Amino acid sequence: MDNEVFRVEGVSKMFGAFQALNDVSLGVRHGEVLAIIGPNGAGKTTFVNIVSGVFGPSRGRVLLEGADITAFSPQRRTRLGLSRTFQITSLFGGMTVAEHMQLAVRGGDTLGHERAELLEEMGLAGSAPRPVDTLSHGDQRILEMAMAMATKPKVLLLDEPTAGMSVAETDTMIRLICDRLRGKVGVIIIEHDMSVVTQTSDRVTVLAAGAVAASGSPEAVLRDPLVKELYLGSAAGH
Amino acid sequence: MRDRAGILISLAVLLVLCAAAPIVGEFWSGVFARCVTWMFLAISFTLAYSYANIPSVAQATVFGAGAYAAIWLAPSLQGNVALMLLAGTAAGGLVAAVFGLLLLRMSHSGAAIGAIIFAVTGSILGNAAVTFTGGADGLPLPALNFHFLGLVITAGPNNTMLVMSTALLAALLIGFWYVSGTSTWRIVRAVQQNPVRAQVLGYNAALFRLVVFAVAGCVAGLGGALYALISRHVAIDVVSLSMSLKSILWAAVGGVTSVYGGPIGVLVVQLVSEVLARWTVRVDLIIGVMLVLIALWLPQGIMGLLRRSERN
Amino acid sequence: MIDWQTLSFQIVNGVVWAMFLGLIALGLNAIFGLLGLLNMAHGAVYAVGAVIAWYTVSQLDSFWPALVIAPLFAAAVSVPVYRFILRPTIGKDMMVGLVATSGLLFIISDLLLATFGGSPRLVPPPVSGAVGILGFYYPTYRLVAAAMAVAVLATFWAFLRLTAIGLWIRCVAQSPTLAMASGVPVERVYLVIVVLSAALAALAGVLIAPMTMVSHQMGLAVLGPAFIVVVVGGLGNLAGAVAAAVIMGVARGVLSVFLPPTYAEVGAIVMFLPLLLIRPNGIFGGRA
Amino acid sequence: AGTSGDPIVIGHQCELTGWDAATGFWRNKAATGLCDWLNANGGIAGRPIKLVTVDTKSDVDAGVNQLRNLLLEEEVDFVLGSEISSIAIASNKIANENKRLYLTMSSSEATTSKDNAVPYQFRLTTNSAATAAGAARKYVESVGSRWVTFFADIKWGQSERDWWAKGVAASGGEVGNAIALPVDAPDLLPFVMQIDRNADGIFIPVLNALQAIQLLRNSGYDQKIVLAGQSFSLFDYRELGEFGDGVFGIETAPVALNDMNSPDMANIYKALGIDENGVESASGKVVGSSMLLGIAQSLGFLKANVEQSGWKTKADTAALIKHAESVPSYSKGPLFPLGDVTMRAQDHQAFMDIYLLQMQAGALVKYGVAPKDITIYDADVDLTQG
Amino acid sequence: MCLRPEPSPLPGRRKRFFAILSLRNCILEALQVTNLKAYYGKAQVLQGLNLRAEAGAVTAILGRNGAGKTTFLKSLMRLGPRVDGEIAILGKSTSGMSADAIARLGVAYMPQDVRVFARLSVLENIQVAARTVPNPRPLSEILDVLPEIEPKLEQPAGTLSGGQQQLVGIARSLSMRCRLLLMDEPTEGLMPRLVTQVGAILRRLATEGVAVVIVEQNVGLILEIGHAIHIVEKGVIKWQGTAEDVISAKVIDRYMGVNVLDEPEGKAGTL
Ligand SMILES: Nc1ncnc2c1ncn2[C@@H]1O[C@H](COP(=O)(O)OP(=O)(O)OP(=O)(O)O)[C@@H](O)[C@H]1O
Ligand SMILES: Nc1ncnc2c1ncn2[C@@H]1O[C@H](COP(=O)(O)OP(=O)(O)OP(=O)(O)O)[C@@H](O)[C@H]1O
Ligand SMILES: [Mg+2]
Ligand SMILES: [Mg+2]
Repeated sequence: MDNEVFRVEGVSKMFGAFQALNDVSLGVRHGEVLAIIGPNGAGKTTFVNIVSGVFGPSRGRVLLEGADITAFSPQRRTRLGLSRTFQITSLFGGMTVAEHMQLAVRGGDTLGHERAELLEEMGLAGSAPRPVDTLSHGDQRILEMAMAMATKPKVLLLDEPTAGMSVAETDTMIRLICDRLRGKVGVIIIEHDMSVVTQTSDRVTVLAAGAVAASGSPEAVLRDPLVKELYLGSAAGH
Repeated sequence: MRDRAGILISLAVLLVLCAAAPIVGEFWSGVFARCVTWMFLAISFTLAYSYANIPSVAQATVFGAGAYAAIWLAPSLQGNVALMLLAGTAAGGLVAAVFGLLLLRMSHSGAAIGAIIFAVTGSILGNAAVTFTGGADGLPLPALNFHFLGLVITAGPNNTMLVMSTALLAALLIGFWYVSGTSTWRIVRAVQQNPVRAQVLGYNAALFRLVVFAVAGCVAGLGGALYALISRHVAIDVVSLSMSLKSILWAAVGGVTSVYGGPIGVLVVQLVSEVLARWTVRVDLIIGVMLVLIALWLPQGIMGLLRRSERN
Repeated sequence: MIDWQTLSFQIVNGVVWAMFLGLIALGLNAIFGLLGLLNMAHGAVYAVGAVIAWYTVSQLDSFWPALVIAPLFAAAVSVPVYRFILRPTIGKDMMVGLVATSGLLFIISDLLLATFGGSPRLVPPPVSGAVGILGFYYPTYRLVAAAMAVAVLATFWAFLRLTAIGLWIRCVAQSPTLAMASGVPVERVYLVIVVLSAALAALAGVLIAPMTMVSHQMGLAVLGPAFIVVVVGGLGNLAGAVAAAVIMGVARGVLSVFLPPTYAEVGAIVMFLPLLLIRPNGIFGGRA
Repeated sequence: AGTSGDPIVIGHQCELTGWDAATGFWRNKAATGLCDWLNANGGIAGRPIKLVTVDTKSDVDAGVNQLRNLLLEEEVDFVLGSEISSIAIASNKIANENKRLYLTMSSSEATTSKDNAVPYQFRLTTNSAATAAGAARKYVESVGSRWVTFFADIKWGQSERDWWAKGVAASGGEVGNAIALPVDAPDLLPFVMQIDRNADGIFIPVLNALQAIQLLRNSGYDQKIVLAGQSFSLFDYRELGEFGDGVFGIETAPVALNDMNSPDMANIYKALGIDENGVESASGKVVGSSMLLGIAQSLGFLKANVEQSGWKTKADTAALIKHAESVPSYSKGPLFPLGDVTMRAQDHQAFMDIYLLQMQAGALVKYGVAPKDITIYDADVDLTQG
Repeated sequence: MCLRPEPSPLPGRRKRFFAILSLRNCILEALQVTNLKAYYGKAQVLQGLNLRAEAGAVTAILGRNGAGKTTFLKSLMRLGPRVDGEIAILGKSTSGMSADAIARLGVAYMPQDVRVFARLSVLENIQVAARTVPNPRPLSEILDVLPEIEPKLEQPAGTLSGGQQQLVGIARSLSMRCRLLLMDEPTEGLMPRLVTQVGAILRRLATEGVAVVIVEQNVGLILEIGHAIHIVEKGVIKWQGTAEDVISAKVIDRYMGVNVLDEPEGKAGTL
């Protein structure tokens, strides 16, 4: 646990009387990819929202590089190196792809070539001058990812990055995560696509009904009968 | 994102106003001068609405704050116009900052209502507090020897004041044009579009909006101070909700998506009313029809026309 | 020393007046919530209703027919207005609708001035006398009118609850596209709401006419309070608007027992600021 | 008698639209009709009159702008000013700067007092101070000494309240409480209910007087009600119906001819198409007689002074003013139909008899007259010195 | 559960059964699109697309991101893009019809972008659609197949998790008891177990005689439930055939840019 860049401790969240998260603790080491899987409504997005500061936890702490950032505003967290993508794409309507990237690299144009490279790699280079609302769904998601990466995060939270992506784009995404993120930053990825999980992650945590239900290597977790029943369903055993 | 056509057109319009003023005579140059002060108000609304994302129905109240500040302080500033303008600007900015702190935390329509509450309160209290505001009768600008940067000038709806306020407005527009191309302005637009996303990219969305709103307040306050100097009389009507609505209409007629639309909207509405008034008392009826037609045919305002022709 | 009689009068009157404000807010609310349209002309329609009440009394010598004539007239006029003026503004920036309806406001007000004239008029209450309640006398007509307002509000509420329209209105407001995809006749919903809203505003004008002065500009002053209760009550939330109106009326009354009227008036409005902060979606909506 | 020569141009800054359109209607009617009548009867100094009317929209900004239009574009010789005090106060200074005579129609005493009085302004109609001084005494005598004021909480209402209190006190009466009516309050009942039921009379300077009276009567207030000066021009008294019975007003002219005993007024009524009961045949409306009188006397003042001072062009206006300051009084005549009018040179304020009217059995009749001498209050400026 | 489905068209006997059951169901060709072109402003997205979908069958559309799949469904509903070409739905040309009128013909559409009315409760979301048709599917029937939403019925749909919103969208489409079902990526963001479940629902609907048109990225699911499969590229149908054809012709490899089927852990592998 010594080189953990990021950790949450005992995080709970209540929505009225509904407990969305119940005493969740987990951590990510530098360079590690942690996948969080779990049934729909398990509280994964809620977790990301709490970590990124969109709303506060009812209880618990969020630590970045050992420092307590629970009370920090979202912008401060991002500046400290905690970045995220959104499950439902959330972009600046009317602005172009290029402008989005400029916004993502705060503080000027010094990273021009790097940014272009990133766009190139993600297949968005040709779309740079297009307003984002004319992009297809998949391209918008890739842009989300590119923006998050451009903020130079230490920890990156990806909320279902491949949802709605075609197989080819999913493949691009997997390669991106493996080549550009894995081993370099701490990543938490939330996914329902098991092929993405197995190909990208070092560790898998299962969240069910707001609590950690299982944790371990991808192979082990996916073989877990409880996970099979709750999550993968009957079709999983092929 | 600098709008070259926009700035050129608005500067050209201002230039034409100044050039035409000596030709068309004292009355019209007075009309122009007052229009220019309202242009500040219209621009201020556009800034608040389109860039701070606050549909502020209280911009006239801020404008009034600038106007009253200029009048109240005129004697102690001994007619120093530069300082009076500064006072108006500061008063506008201050009032807007206070409003903004509250309005920012409200939902979009909530902020509109919050602004209505400010405006209504301002006008009820302003009407009742006759000792301070002169109430409906208003306060006259004290008769002083006004001077601006060492130059002696006469307050009133005259050419000097027209040129001075036009110059200030032009400087403001050019300043805006410059800023609108900077990366900071990109952040402003981003915050306006999607504050949560901007926050997650590391920007303090609330602060950006507050600053933009306060700047919009400064613009209105400056306009108010100029208004006080040009009209030489400020009544509580200037602070009223209906004045705010007027400013919204100006901004919308000009095109609320462009800061350069405000000045044109003011000119179109005011000059049309002025000319119509010579022919008929049913000015409101015709202006009403005009507004409906503009909404139907130029939903983006007059600046939208420009953009449309640009695209073709 | 609190004067209980005055206090109870102020509360009763605040509640009664809130019913009328609620009636005005109703149509405003529906149009704002549904079409995203700040209908600046709503107050003008209300003024038209009051003016029709005056004409009805002076021509037919009876007040009651106005309750039918005015809403019918407003409804009839609103159909072409919707088709040619309001419909094209839907879905565009809020400003477009604001400009269009402000245009209508100018047109209606000026036509009223041209026909009805600038002098205010009175409509005598069709029911005279006062009823003694809680130790004070209260004008009977106000109670009758309030009862009618409540009946209309309740009918409207039932209409929204019991027919699909109520549900449709709320869903169209959120996403016209998804609503259409679900088979909701969006166009018809819009039209129904515009027509009902105009009719209700005119009806409110008729009901209020005997309690106020009928003038060509009477619509302007009601807009502010009506918008306030609409938003404080929660967009698209009928009960919320009425509740906000009651709060405003009662607060004004209660405050005026302790403060000079002008400050009571200010207090009754300013009080809503904190409410807007903690409940951005209205009294019954979610918290911040 | 015909007219010849260049017309004398008279500008009229009038409330044709906006909230004050009701009184504007009568000023416009009077100015138009009387100028026509003058033209048919020899004009002024034999010259025809050209009337240029502009609409202030009852709004300060528009009003002042339209005044500048009259002065600078239309180059009028004289101006009949606005009735709204804010417009009048802002306008008179501009007229003064442009050295054009401004005959204000505003009844706010502030227009002719310290900070606002200007040499180029005269007022040929009465003002709050004068009406209060004159009427208060009469009403205290006939109604009683305990009064309540129900006033609009705006500049005008506040100053009416103050002058009334002064006038009542001077006559040995007392104003108990004063209820402020906030601007734009839609429902007057809560404020009406605060009125002290033990008062003898209620003075109501509010713009929505019609509504106030209806509510007072409906709520069982049977006190005598006195409307602020010239309120009967704001609305048609017949609207009040039975509620109006007994309501008092303070005007500069009665409505029915038989209350006036003035063949000159009969002529004016005839010229304007108004019958002997004060009803205009064309519109069926009851005349705003105070408005009419104000315009008539202003034109009378112009006619007298232009003719007596030998005024030819705008350049002679200063001389005309000097002359006017030397004329202490104008005697009853075609344009001063109700009697002599005193002109006080210090503040250019005219004094005339004040008519106390009362609604009786559905008609507005003369109740009494406060002779002009008792309406005179102290001036706080002296324009003749400047 | 077999991985290889039977993508056979409906057996003749069942066809006749439906014809007897209801006259309205006798139109087999639920959707016929000829030379469909769609434009956003000046940009043409669909370049003359032809497609027919039959009642009782699942017609699947695959394609890379940005190929125009969503645009195609929107064009069918006449929502959004400007449309040119022939569209016949349930034997009726829809030219000049508004989206809601098309929906009331018996078409349910689940869009990709906005799936739910955020401020309406889940129950209301379902009722909205149910109240537009004369003969809606009872709530109990929907809850039978989608029990996951039952505890959330009173919650505003906007506060649901992404996957739950997806289910609400599906439930809303089901409530209309449509005859043509258009689904834009219905399994996006659903956990694997639910993907299977939704697949089963769609297949059952098809056996009930509904024409199901589904746009998907989940190739495995399509291979399992799709009767006729179309691949869209740059606004036209590039390939069409059955699931067996897909595998034998290696079309996924060719058109979708990556080989998923050979890889046991590929997208298809999760099913
Ligand atoms: N504002 C809210 N009010 C009430 N309940 C909420 C709110 N937000 C989320 N929930 C509930 O909390 C639970 C967790 O939601 P969350 O979005 O975190 O799920 P998730 O694990 O991301 O699911 P998915 O995989 O479907 O995206 C859900 O049951 C949801 O209904
Ligand atoms: N509103 C719009 N204006 C302009 N172009 C658009 C618009 N919407 C979509 N497009 C463009 O049309 C093309 C097709 O988009 P569409 O959304 O139909 O793709 P898709 O096949 O559904 O992709 P995905 O799998 O990502 O959902 C894309 O190139 C997209 O950029
Ligand atoms: Mg989620
Ligand atoms: Mg799509």
